[in-house]
Amino acid sequence: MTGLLLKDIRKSYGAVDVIHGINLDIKEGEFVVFVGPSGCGKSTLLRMIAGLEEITGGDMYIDGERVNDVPPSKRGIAMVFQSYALYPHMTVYDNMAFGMRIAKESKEEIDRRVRAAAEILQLTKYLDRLPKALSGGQRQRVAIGRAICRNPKVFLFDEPLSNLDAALRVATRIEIAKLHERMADTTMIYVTHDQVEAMTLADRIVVLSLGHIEQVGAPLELYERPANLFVARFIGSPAMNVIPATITATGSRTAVTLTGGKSVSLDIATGASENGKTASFGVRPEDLQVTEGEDFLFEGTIAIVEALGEVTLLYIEGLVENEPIIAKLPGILKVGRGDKVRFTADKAKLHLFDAKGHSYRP
Amino acid sequence: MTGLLLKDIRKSYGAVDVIHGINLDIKEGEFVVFVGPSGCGKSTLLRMIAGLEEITGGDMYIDGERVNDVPPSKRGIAMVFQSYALYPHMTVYDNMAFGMRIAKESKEEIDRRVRAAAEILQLTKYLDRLPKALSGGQRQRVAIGRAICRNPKVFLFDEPLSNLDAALRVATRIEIAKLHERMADTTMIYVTHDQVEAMTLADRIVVLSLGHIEQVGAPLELYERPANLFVARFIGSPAMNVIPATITATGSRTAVTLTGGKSVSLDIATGASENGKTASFGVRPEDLQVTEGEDFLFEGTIAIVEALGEVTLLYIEGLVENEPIIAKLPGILKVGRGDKVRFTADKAKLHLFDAKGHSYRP
Amino acid sequence: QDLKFQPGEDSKFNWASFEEFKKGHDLKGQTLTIFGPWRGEDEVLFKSVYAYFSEATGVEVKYSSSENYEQQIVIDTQAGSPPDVAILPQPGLIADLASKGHLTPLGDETKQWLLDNYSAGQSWVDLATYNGKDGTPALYGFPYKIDVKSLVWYVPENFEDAGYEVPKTMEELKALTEKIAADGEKPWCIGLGSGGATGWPATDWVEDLMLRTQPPEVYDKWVTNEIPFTDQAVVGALEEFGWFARNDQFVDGGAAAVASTDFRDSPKGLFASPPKCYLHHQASFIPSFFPEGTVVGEDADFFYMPPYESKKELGNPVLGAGTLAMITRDTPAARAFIEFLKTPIAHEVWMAQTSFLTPYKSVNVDVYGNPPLKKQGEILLSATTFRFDGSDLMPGKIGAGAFWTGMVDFVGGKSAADVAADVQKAWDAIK
Amino acid sequence: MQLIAAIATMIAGVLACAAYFWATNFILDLIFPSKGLSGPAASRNLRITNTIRPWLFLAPALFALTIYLIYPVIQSVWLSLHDRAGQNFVGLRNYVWMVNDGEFRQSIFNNFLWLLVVPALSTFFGLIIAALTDRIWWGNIAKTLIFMPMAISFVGAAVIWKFIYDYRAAGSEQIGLLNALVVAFGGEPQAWITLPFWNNFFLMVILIWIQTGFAMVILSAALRGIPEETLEAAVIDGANGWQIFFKIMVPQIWGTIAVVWTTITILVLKVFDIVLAMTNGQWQSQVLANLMFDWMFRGGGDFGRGASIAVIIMVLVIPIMIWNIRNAAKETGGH
Amino acid sequence: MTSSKRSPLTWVVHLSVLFLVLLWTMPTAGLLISSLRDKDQLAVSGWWTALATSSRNDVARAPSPESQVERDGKFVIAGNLLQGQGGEISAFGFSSREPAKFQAGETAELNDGESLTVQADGSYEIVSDTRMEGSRGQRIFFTAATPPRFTLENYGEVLSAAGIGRSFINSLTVAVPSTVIPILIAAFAAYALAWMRFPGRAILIAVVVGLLVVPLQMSLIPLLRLYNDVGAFLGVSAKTYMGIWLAHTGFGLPLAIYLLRNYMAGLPREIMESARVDGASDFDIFVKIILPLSFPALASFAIFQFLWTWNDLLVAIVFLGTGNDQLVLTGRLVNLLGSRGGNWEILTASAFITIVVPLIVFFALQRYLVRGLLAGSVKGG
Ligand SMILES: Nc1ncnc2c1ncn2[C@@H]1O[C@H](COP(=O)(O)OP(=O)(O)OP(=O)(O)O)[C@@H](O)[C@H]1O
Ligand SMILES: Nc1ncnc2c1ncn2[C@@H]1O[C@H](COP(=O)(O)OP(=O)(O)OP(=O)(O)O)[C@@H](O)[C@H]1O
Ligand SMILES: [Mg+2]
Ligand SMILES: [Mg+2]
Repeated sequence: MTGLLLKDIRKSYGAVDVIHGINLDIKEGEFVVFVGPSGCGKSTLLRMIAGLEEITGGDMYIDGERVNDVPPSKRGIAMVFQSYALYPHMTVYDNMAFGMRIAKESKEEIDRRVRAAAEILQLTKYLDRLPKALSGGQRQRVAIGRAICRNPKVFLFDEPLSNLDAALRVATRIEIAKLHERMADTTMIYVTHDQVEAMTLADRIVVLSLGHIEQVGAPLELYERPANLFVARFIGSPAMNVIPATITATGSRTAVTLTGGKSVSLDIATGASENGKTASFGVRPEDLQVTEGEDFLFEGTIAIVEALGEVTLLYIEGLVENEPIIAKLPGILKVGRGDKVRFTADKAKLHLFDAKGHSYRP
Repeated sequence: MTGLLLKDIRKSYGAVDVIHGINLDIKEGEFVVFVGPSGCGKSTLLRMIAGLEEITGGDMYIDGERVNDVPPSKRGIAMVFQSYALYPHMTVYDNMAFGMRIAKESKEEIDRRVRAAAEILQLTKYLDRLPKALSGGQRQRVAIGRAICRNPKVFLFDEPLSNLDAALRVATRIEIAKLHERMADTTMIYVTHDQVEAMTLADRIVVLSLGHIEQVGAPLELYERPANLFVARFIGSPAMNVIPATITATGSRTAVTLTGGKSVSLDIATGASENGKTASFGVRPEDLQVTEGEDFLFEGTIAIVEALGEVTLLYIEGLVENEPIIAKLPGILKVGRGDKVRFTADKAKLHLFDAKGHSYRP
Repeated sequence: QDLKFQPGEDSKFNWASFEEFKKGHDLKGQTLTIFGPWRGEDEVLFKSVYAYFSEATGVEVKYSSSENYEQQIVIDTQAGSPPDVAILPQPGLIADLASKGHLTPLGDETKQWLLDNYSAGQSWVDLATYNGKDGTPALYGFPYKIDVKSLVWYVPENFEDAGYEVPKTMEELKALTEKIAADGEKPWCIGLGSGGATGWPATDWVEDLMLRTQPPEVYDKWVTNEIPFTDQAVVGALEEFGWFARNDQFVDGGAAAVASTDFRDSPKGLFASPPKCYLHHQASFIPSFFPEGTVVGEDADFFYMPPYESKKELGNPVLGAGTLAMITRDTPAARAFIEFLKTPIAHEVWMAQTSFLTPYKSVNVDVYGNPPLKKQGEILLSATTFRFDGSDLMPGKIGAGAFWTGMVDFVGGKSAADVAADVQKAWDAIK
Repeated sequence: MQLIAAIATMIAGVLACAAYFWATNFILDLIFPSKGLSGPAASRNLRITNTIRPWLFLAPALFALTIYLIYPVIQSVWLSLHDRAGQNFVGLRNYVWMVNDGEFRQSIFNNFLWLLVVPALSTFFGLIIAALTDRIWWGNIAKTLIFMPMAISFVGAAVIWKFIYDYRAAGSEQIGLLNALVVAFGGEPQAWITLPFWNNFFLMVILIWIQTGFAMVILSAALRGIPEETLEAAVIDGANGWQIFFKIMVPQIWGTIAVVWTTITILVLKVFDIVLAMTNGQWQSQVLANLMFDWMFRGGGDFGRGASIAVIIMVLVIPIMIWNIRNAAKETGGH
Repeated sequence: MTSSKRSPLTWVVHLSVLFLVLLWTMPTAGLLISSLRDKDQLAVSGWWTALATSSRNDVARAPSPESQVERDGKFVIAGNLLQGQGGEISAFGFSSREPAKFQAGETAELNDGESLTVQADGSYEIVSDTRMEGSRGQRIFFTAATPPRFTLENYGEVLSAAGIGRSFINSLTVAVPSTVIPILIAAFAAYALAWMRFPGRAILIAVVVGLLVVPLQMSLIPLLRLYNDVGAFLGVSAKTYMGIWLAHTGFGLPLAIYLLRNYMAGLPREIMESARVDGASDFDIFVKIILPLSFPALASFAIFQFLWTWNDLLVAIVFLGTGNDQLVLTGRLVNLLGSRGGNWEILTASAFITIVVPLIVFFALQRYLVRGLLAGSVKGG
């Protein structure tokens, strides 16, 4: 039972309120990922869970015990710091072994665990180096290794992979997933900016914005049924295309007219009172398909083509003010700047939000 | 004329050789991205270009002038440090204004440029804060802002976006692209781990490994025609699937037999001498398609399904030892663990590498 | 400048000498820098004296002093920026300055003046005569302001209460000591503590006892090491001192306390209730360390450290100390100042206040500011032998070093012979 | 009036100093401009300025050091080869004398005692206090109180310790705190500073008492420079206060500890005020610096012998210098 | 670290600090209390006894017989032994041999037919049937329990000394530039030694360390001689403020350079590099980056240097002189002690008067010894 319970947690630095009352229940063994725009308070929240930051208001429970005043070392946590926080005077080996030495593990056990972690993180060559002789990514790996070496009840990761290259990132991500699997009752809390990490690792994702929770849910839930415009746009990259619209018909299906005049009907039920209201119509770039037919959602001129190899991004300007509509199409496309294209999308994958940004989808 | 020329550049820290002779010609106004595994020497190379690290061997020319002994301030560069390197005692504003104040710009000009940069980077609210009161992402943005504010001939960016959230990352990336467009004769050198950044921003990508260059080329070139296995696997995420194979027929088309027995014919010409040699057959996860038919590349049992929303990753184990074959399929798939699936791929998108890892593709 | 006593007003003063001096010297506009040992109250007193010099000559006097005046004068002379006149209490130091050529001889006229006008004049001339840089002896110092050291302090009323009498001979003093001890009291307060100078009060004891057990010639040879420190004469004097100081019954706090008790604190035992001791040997300056409000002559008094009945031939020797003025930079004002010191008024002005004794025969002893001072003055004038503090005459390393240390060792239990040998060894080392 | 003059001179003095640095830099850049110029000319000028500039920065310091310290050192060496008045050359006779002098040997022995004890304890206490006071709200007050001895002049300190070590005979009232305590616990009072050998330690206590404030201030500044995240990481690693202190904080400020240690060691070599005021080297408590002072100034002074002792004091510092060269070299390797 | 506040060991920390503080302040407390005590008591009782009601044996002298009054046919001298200082008398006597022969309230028969009565409150009466004679008053020994008594007289005496204000200003005039100038010079040198590359750097550092050991006393004579020569050459006095500033600068430099260099070498390299890339010259980096970031070290050194120059007497006397116009505060106070030294009541009080300014400086600069000056600048180890 190493669940976490956050009850109306608040934090302010002097007059600056950073966390505005977070309620969250994290079950034992759960893998929770915090995402949110830079500066929304993810690190702060994590540091409060770790006990490094005083809790200005609210209560935090770990294992059913109120821990507001429990020192970090008594909370049974391990943490990877966003700024690494390596011990500059210790070698990589000692950095990783420190926690275990403190815990008076046997020499062999320490050595075994350090070497195992180093192996996973490809640090074996660097075990004798001091942090200052490491590259950014290597430092970050040492920080991860340090956390892995301990056997905590709760793991806290603050952007642990941000400085790693793609291959290593995938490898490390998988290691973390495995770690989680092996230690089924270890709770993990993970801050990341990487969608893939969030989607693949999380049991649940917590979307934060400006110090409060926007939505909590399983990864696909957030992707498929974002509770509001913020989440819709935050999850997925490039962000969901949003087009202002007016509701023209309500009922078990809803019809809207997009700016530009095109009318679309969605598989979403709305009340009659919504009729005539302005709304936001959303469709993800990857849900768009090019069509030649007449049943298109919108039509536009390609402003930019970005070929990434695996996919191609098309930027269509002029439809929504100041913001291009982006389409993400698989493969390498043979279209050019200035081409006029029509887009359509699977009806089930269309989104509609009310004027306040709340999703109409139940 | 602010091109860079690197001639057999070397660097060692004491006995440790870190850069083993880099030759590179960067033209004025070019946008070059360095990618490579963590610790391969990207930062070191960048720091040598900046003049912060002594050059152990070789010559470096900026603008045709040998700059080995020219101090950083005289090289006309701006740099974003991987570790930010903010001035801890100055506010965000002063951090950004520092370089211009040194250059004795007028107060109004400084203010204009700082505010413009802050606007772009969404830092306006934080201009009066000290770095210690900023989040990781905010600090990183300040570091970027500082470089943007100056008007250098060469921009050096060391993983400038690693701590930013997806939305901001896209936005900032676009800003950097715009910046590059606006300042057509400013050379930019950019280190990143993010494939998307590399692909979208670069005129040319330099792939580094263990202190030497693996391949230099335009983004799509690297993606479509990797010179060797290293580049093939490094570019693209998840990495290209590689299956050991034996060449069974040569000529204008080549046939190979994959481990597992399946024979495949590729659109690649090989000499007769290659016949019977072992090779590596490669196919990118995103190039794989599920098929019901008989013309499949391989067949396997799904070990893991990772649904990212936009795409689904299927992990097939047992085909290659110790490494799953990964398929990246668009959308959310209705397949489960244990299902047997067959994969095929566009013939043009298959790769073949010799025993040393060099591509057979010309 | 304010003159303490208006010229011509009090007829006890020798105003004529002042007027005469005034006539002979007009040095208006000149300045005179004097460096001396006096600070605090003493500085005020000295100012009151040189005010008359300024008044008479128009010279502006700049007096300064310093805590580390010994060091200061060495530095200043050595570096070439000495004062015009230096006044110092250490003949050894003056000898050294003279030998390095930093002093100007005062001339035969002054020498003659001293012989003529000072009681025990030859003693003073000898004291102030040193070898110059070229090795020829000359008079370099002018003795001015004397302290008498051969004094024993006591509280008359305590004597009355206990029925003790002031002893007239050393034998009586010893008997009194034994009597007090027999009464279950402690006769003496002795404290040698003085921070870095710890030990010096004991040297006064030894010198006083030397003068009372040996002829002055032996004393003179002793201070120049013509007879070695290990001579029986010296060892004998040490042992005499040991008789007083090394007997737990004779000293307050026992022998062990002697070395560590500060000399400034030790007389306070006389005034304790009940008294911690009845006798204290110390120079004439000591009343400044008596409890506040103590009136000398009333609450406390002194008697002359008596001579041995058995050595009547030695007369009444007096041990003293004093300061000598010397010219460190030869200017008319400096010369004039030495001349000024020859006038009775230069002595009388200070005499009329406190803590000033002079061997100048032609001053009016009635001027002395209080009866005790007068009494001391009389002791000085009636001295058959006057000898300057021997430790001050010895080389600094001995008189302000080995001798002190030796005395500390001595009261700590080391034998007199060993102590004497130690000091002699140190002396040999600097020859 | 003097106040205004004083302030004016003060400002002028300080400004002149600042002006020097500004002006020399300006002039250097004027003579060898690199802005505006391009190509080899600029980089040649740069090389020149880069070789000159360190010396510009160092010049005033080197100047002052030469005049105020190096020149006297040379003088001392010269004097140490001359007689008491510094007039006649005597060769190494002063050194020969010194080696044969019992007091000198005593001083050397005592000095080593001091060197072993004082720097270690001062640094230790300074470190402990700096670390502990950082954790409590009244830390600044505590620091000020512990710093106070540094601010007290030596004369004051001597009086203070007189009131600690004072000895009165057994049976009478002790006015020295130490003896009062000893007596209160049923012991025999002792004349502490007259106990040979042990008195060294009683004198050392005084210097430790004073120098702890020094160590504390310097180490406190260093402790506060430690990146706080490393401490947080250690907290999370489960380290307790002691472990954080000894395994995380101390190693990170090791350089500063070495500096403090060195400084106090050197100070111990120079210590004399305390000895002078308390015992003047009697009761076998002599130390080199006091011995030197003694010979230099007492009774007119023997400059030859005084200087030769000074030379010995300076020679004793050579191992520390070598050690520092090593350290500096190591550091440069890291840069 | 906020977390440590809650640590259960906190009270141990509090107690240990308290213990150390007590240990360290004990001697100073003794000094402070002594400075507030009556000077005669200093030498006879421990300072800590001044804090509690103590029993003391004392002697007082009644007024001389001239002040007797005739009352009811008897001649009476009356007065109070405690003179309004409070306390209670338990015993008294009139002979040094039996100072506590009588209990308070009893009447003692003096030898010459007079009788003495002392009450517990200290009031006494000497009664005689005949007119009393003599010039001296009667000594009365008594044992009294006296409450703590303190006086500011010692401070009054010190502070009212002539020229003390002038000396105060002199001291400041000496101390302030003597603190600022070496810091400025040393900071530049330290920067060069820490962050600039040039041949001979390590040697220079070692030389600085070596110079730390040069005994001040050795330098005085050669320097003063130099000053005299320069003064004579320029036709000015050899003893000027300028001279003493430079002297203090010279003597303080090795430590300043050594401390500052050590601190500066520890600053994160990336910050300097970043500034260099921003186009800053060494001078800019020094002024705009190093100096602000070195505040803790500058402040620490400033505290010490100020302290030394403020408490210094030797250098001031040698290079500034002892005249009234130049005398610094320490010199002035020492002069108060008189030529024989040892007026402890003055010493103790003046020690506290001189301590005030350095403590203010310490307090003022202490807040620059701040934590986390470098926070947020770089990431990594
Ligand atoms: N001072 C040093 N001494 C020895 N080796 C060093 C030193 N600094 C860096 N290295 C090594 O040099 C190699 C290159 O480092 P660099 O920082 O350039 O890597 P990088 O490519 O930027 O990696 P990352 O993507 O992780 O930032 C690394 O293996 C690192 O360990
Ligand atoms: N000491 C401080 N004083 C005032 N505000 C602060 C302080 N520290 C952080 N903040 C603010 O608190 C907010 C939350 O910071 P936090 O570090 O938790 O962000 P984050 O979500 O981790 O961002 P990032 O993804 O950029 O790391 C930020 O806006 C930051 O500016
Ligand atoms: Mg963060
Ligand atoms: Mg890097």
